[in-house]
Amino acid sequence: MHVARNNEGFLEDPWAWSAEIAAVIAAESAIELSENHWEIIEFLRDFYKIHEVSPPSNRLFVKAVKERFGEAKGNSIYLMQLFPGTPAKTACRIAGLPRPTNCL
Amino acid sequence: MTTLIIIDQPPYGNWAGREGLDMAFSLAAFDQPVALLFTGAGVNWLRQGQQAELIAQKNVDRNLSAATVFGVDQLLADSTSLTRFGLAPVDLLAGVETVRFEPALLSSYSHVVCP
Amino acid sequence: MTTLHILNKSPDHPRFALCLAAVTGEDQLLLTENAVLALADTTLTLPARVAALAADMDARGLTGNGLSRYGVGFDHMVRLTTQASRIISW
Amino acid sequence: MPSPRILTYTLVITGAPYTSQAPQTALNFAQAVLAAGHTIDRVFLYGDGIHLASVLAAPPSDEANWTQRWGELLTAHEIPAVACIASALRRGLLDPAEQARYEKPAANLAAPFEIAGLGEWVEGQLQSSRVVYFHSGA
Repeated sequence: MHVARNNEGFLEDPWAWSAEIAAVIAAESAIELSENHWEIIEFLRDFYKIHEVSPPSNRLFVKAVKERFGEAKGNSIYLMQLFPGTPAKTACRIAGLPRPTNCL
Repeated sequence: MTTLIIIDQPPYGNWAGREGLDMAFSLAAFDQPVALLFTGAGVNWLRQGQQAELIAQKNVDRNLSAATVFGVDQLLADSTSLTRFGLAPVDLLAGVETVRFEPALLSSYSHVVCP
Repeated sequence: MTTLHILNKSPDHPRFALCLAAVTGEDQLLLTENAVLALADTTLTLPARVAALAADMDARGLTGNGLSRYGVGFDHMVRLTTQASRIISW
Repeated sequence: MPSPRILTYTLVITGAPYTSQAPQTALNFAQAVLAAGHTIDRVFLYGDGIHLASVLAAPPSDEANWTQRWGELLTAHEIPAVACIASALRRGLLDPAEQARYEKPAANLAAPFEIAGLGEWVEGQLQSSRVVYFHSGA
């Protein structure tokens, strides 16, 4: 696997992404991707395709997940368990989306 | 505290509208009520069939469609401006409400921002 | 609820007309920067409660013909912001 | 006349120096706010307004240096001044942390300005009794 990534491990080109690449990036953070992870990753990739942006902040990431999957998954504890650190950042990295600007 | 953000400049030629949209997103992120009003040439944000990739930009209509997902309460468009630019309500992005730009419209918002 | 409208666009800018369409009879309009040229624009009708930053008027040579009654300083601009319940910068 | 209340202000500057009059109108207004005994909670630079925070601006010596004048006022009155990070990164305004993150050759944020997110603006809207914007003219 050879794809260009930046100094924080984000893909340079979101369209160079594949499921295999996601697994490799996740493994670097000691995350083994489960169905629950894939649900969010696919949601994020769909979101990016439709809106041409990823959620610009962690708060908006949580809100977007809540809007789609409801309270049980759209909360920061659940997302933090799946994507440790800053969930939006970790999830975007695994989903091959651009590095968020830390706008909010 | 309810904020109305007015976008009165057309997309792509300058960044004022995008910056207004980011302001709306950030208010929504903090659960603050916010509405967007498109007026003047700003109603061209709402036109369907934009292909901004041809000028290496993100499509503003697609960016804007994330607003309701993030919790932006209302998308409003001034009816006179829509007529002026040949836009009928059916031509617009889903969820846009047609209004008249007048003092009474603004009076229900505690903050009005026109970036 | 009285609103202070701070307008800094020249009369030719689309936002000038947008601002005027939003001003009610009770509202205060403050012209700043290029908007002070509205005082010299013979084609315009301005709202009743209008003031303009004197420094911006003087800088642009708007001194004659009784225009000085509109001129205010930044101290007055601050007072207007304290009196209004809402401020819109156009 | 009732005695005037002490109010708190957030000033938002969206017009750039040498492109618009916004930073200088805002500076005159800020000085008058302080002279009247009110408080400025925060100055927020957004959009083109972030250019005010560049330490690299080198205007001719007989023209006003707005970055310097603003810096003096902010420092003297200990007023926090924040440039929006999204606006700043796009336009090439970086502090050392962002310089390192994006592996760029230099940082150029003038003291005492800081770089932060739009959350600072939201906080200003919620906390300050008045928010006044200084946009680009034309």
